[in-house]
Amino acid sequence: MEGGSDVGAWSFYITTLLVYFVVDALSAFSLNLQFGYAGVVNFGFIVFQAAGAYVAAVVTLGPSGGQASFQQYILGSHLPFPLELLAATLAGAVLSLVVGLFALRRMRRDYQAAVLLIVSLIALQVVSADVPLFNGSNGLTGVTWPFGQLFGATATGSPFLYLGYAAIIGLLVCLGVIWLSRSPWGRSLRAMRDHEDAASAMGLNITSLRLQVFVLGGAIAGLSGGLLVEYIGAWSPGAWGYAETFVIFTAIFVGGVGNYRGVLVGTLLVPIIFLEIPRFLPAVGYPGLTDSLEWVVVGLAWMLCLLFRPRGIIPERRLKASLHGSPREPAPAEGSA
Amino acid sequence: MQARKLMVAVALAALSTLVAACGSTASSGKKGSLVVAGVIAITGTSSFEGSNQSEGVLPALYEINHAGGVLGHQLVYKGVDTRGDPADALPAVQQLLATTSNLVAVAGPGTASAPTIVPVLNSAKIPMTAVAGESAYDQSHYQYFWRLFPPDSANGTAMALWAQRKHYTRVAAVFGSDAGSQGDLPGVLASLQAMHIQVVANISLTPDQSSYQSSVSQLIQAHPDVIMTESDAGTAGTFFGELKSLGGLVPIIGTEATYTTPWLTAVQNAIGPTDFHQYFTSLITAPSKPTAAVTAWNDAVKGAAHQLPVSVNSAENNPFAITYYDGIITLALAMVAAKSTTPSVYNNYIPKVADPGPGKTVVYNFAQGVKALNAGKQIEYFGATGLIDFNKYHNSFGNQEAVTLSASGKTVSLGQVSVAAIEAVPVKGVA
Amino acid sequence: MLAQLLGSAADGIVVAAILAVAAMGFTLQFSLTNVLNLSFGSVMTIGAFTAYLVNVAGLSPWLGLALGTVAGALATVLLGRGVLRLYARRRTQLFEMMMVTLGMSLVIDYGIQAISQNAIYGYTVLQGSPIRMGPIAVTPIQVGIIGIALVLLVAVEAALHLTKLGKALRATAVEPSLARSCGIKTSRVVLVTWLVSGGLCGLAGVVYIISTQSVDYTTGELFLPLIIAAAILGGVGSLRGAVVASLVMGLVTEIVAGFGGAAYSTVAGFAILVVVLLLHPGAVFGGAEDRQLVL
Amino acid sequence: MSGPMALGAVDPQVVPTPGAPVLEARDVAVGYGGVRAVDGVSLAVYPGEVVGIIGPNGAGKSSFLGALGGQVKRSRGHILLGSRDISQLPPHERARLGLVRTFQTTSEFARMTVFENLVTAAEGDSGASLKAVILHPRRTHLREQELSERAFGIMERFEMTHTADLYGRELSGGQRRLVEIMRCLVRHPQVLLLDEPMVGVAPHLTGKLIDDLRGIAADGLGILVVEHALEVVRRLCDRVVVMAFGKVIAAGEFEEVVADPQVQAAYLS
Repeated sequence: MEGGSDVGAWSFYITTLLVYFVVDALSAFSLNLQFGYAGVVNFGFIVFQAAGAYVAAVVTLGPSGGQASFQQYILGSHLPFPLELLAATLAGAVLSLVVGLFALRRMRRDYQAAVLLIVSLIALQVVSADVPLFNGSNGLTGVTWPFGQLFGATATGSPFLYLGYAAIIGLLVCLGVIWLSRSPWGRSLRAMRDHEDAASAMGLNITSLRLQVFVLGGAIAGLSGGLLVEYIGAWSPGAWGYAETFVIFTAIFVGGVGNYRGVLVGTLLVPIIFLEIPRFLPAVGYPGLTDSLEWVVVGLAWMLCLLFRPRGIIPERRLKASLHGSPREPAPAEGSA
Repeated sequence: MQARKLMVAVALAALSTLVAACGSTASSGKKGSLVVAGVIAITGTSSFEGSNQSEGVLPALYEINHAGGVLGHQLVYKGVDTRGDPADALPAVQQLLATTSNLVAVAGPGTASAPTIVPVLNSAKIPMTAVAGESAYDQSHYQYFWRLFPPDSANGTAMALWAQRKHYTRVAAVFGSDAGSQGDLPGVLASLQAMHIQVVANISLTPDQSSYQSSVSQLIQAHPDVIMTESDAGTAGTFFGELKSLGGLVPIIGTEATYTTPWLTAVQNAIGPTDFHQYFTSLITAPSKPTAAVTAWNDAVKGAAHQLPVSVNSAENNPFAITYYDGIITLALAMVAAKSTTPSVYNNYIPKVADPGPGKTVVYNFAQGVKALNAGKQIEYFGATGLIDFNKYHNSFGNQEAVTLSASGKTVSLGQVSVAAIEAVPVKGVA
Repeated sequence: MLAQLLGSAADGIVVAAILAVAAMGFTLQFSLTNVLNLSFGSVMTIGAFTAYLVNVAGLSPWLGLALGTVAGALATVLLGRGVLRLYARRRTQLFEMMMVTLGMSLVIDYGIQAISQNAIYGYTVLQGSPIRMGPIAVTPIQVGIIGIALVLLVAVEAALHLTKLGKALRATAVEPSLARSCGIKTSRVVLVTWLVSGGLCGLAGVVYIISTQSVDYTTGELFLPLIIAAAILGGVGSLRGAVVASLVMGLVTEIVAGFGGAAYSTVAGFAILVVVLLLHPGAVFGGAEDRQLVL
Repeated sequence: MSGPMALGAVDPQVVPTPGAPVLEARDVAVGYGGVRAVDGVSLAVYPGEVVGIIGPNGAGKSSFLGALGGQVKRSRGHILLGSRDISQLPPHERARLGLVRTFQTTSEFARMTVFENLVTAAEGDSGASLKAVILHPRRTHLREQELSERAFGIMERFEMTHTADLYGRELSGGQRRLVEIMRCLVRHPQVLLLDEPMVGVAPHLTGKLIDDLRGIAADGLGILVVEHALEVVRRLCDRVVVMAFGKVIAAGEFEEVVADPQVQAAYLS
């Protein structure tokens, strides 16, 4: 466990924030695909990230020692890279498939949001209470980076390497998400978001599309959880309260719904800069006052955004027809047969 | 294009805020003062940990600073909020390390964030006095990790020994399902098993329920003659209130964690001071007898009273606070002994100023220690929690004491469970 | 076994009574305004803290009950008229409205956290010695809570069906534009709804902490999912439905808890909602997307 | 439907045999909790024909259209597209077989450009499939270009090319109606169901829209249109069906139907 980290304290700190940024960006991209493009309000998002984190942890921790050891869990094994990340991704996907099959039934969007929020609460309670599952509320510790042995250090022992590793994975996935969003499939998602009945009356299978985007988003969430847990080395219910989902939603709202550039800005602003600034402020009042006020400000920011810039700092981009490489010269008028 | 400009502007603004903010932090505090950081949950569900800590660290700093500080430096306390979550703790601690060049010691980390934070602090070569009961640290190899706190299993064993002494034969375990409470449960169960005491009910309380009536009736039907318990204050208040109103009150033995003001207040309110005094016992880390160190601790609490989040009385009786206090005094004495506030230098002196040894001068507070050290003597700090003796894993824990609270709110000692007796119980299953 | 079942059932009825008061308030405002108000729990907390302060001031706990109700009503009117209307003027959609209420709940909850110094306060008033009937043991105040819930159900139902305002309210809930064209002043109807539902909400907060004997900033927030589940389960807009659903939820959670699954009790409550969703999506389906905002 | 632009295979059963109706409703009923909104309606639409449905408010016209399109659950009866029974199919499958519709309140995709509105509709079996997008990027790209040409072709025909890059929500009411209709045409439909297509269309443009729709029908499509404005119905429709209280009370040529005393009674009541 003893990683001789020679990096300066500042660069270590910034590196951690950047790793978190990668994880948050993955989350925000995934949530934006679901919410900004497909209009699915996944208030249970954090559960899928948690699932990925737990699975990535247990498949690398080795067989559980059972009740006698200080942590107990299911699925204990020693999977080598990249299988543990694949397992995390798969966990997110499978869980979202299961949840999606009932939660995505056709209903009012606000009901759907409420149901997913409830799913989030149920999951938290089950995992906290059911110790044999993932060691209950104590959570899992001692998770290592698969390349730890190779570089003789834990992820926090060689943070730059880990950042590079996470950044490459993050970049590839984010580019993939952007590409999919701009594809005809992404366009179908937006049609579904704008008018469900019309989209289905034009031949789009809404049920399937919604499930697809839910599972894909869940898979990315699972992956992000895996990346996060390998860095911090521990994971417990404290890390995935349902409020965490709202932090990511706020990032999207602030940045710009449906615009990935905006989402990136939002991710930088909300979960990173905004939540770090209070650490630099001198302490006021009793301990914890700053933290309470911080959340009050998150709430106000959220409300003000909805009031003044409901589409975020950088709103969704208009995709001009010319982007599709379409001919602008008059084509011969063509009948319907 | 506009979007890109905006992004750059935002990034610049953010960066300048960061720089400005850290500039202001670096220059805060008096010149020459040194920082003792408390890495602990200040908000969130484990926020009581933060209160426990400041109740101990602030009196320690008061005492040290009033005795002239450490080698002429004043010590200041800085709370670092982990929110009880490793993911939040990591950047918080790194920010601390990055912005605090005058950091000399850390109080904490607490249970939830220890696995992530201990390696980071250890790499940064900052001595820490952890209050994390996890058995994983019973055999720690971290050079900068120090624990003056019994592992969870020790407290559990003491509870079982106390039950045996009181001839209780049917135990009901009532524990909250939160992380802190669950951490202490295995030690209790394993100790009871080792001593062949029957567990007639093992009830888990999910915090913040509207009612625990079903759990209460489950408990009553098991007919225990004692309840062993730990949970958060609100849950305990509700549970024991309902237990009393349904007429099921039996003696209660609480873990060390129950002996803190919020818990005591909540349960006392729920069942009334008279019943509380009659039924409640807690096993806490305790001095063998009132010593000069306890007097020093009480004085320190009074001196720091205006800074404390709770009343003097409740801080004085808080075993966690006393543990933190002893830890910080020990670290400060080590700095004096090493004639250096450099963490990597004074770290080696920590056992030297605490562990007992032949020919050592016993000191009971910081000022005495400084005086003896300046006189060229070797010292042994005998703490408010009693004898401090670090083993090779940097662990030190003392006797346990059974206490209750009088109707007027004073700690009343009921008897002792010695380290020797605890170590004699062959507890299995808790590594 | 049977004794345990009966005991749990009795507890379940008590929980159901608290849930019912809140669920009635929730469903009343939801069926009229169509805003899924996620700040409902925060208003409950406001009511609860008001009662706590009354207690600290040494006044009668019954006054606490009354003032908690008033505080809930005033807070709801303030939020509805002061905040939500701002958004309604900017043509915020139904769904975004829910997001707004979520933001409000963050502000209120953490504002209360800041003021209350993040501490848990004991509230041990109105506790009495239990009345025993075989395996069942209930305290007088619990009987009182059940009584309050029943009286409120009858009173609100009667007001809805017998008074002119109640009829106007029902008409507006069904077809707002039609009601408007029939000369019903919807804005007044909405105001009354805010008052009544807010009062129920504040009252629920007080009753809740009488039962839990403590109050902190999460008090309402933790109870809210159960309320929403009960309201949806009961078929939005139906007071009787909300009460029946509360009863089902209360019984199931307490019976599951009684048989050793305390940790799963709330989960079991939500599981019912999920099962209903799976078997009978129509129950929560009504009206789909074309509901409109009424503020 | 075997032109070069046809996307996806057309079910042979759906291709109407000459002289047979392209859409047929047999005894279709819709009930909402005890209330019979549509009570046993039968009608047929032939290729190249525009059939109008008229009737007073609450006659069940929109519900009937919903039952045909699959948006509303039908409690009885059968719906045939060509010779294929589509009664059990979900809306998107009916659309893929060639039955498309517009809605009473305009249903353009508000945050998509007109061009995107058009090409989305045409996707059906290609763009909607994640598999095709990921595994066959080349094929998807070619299809996109075909679609794009087709979309521009249709926009030319309706003189809407200048709106290609405007968002749906930026259009006037009449333009929205046009977008809906154009979107339907991109799909190569067999049958077009129009729910009050003239609402919101500026009066001086209705004439042109009527001509356009007649032109579309002349290409061999069946059009079923629900419309309030009797003047529009007179100029647009070949045949008219009158509904009241969920039933068909009269059918035939416009002039003879409006002269029917039963119809006049229904309108007056």
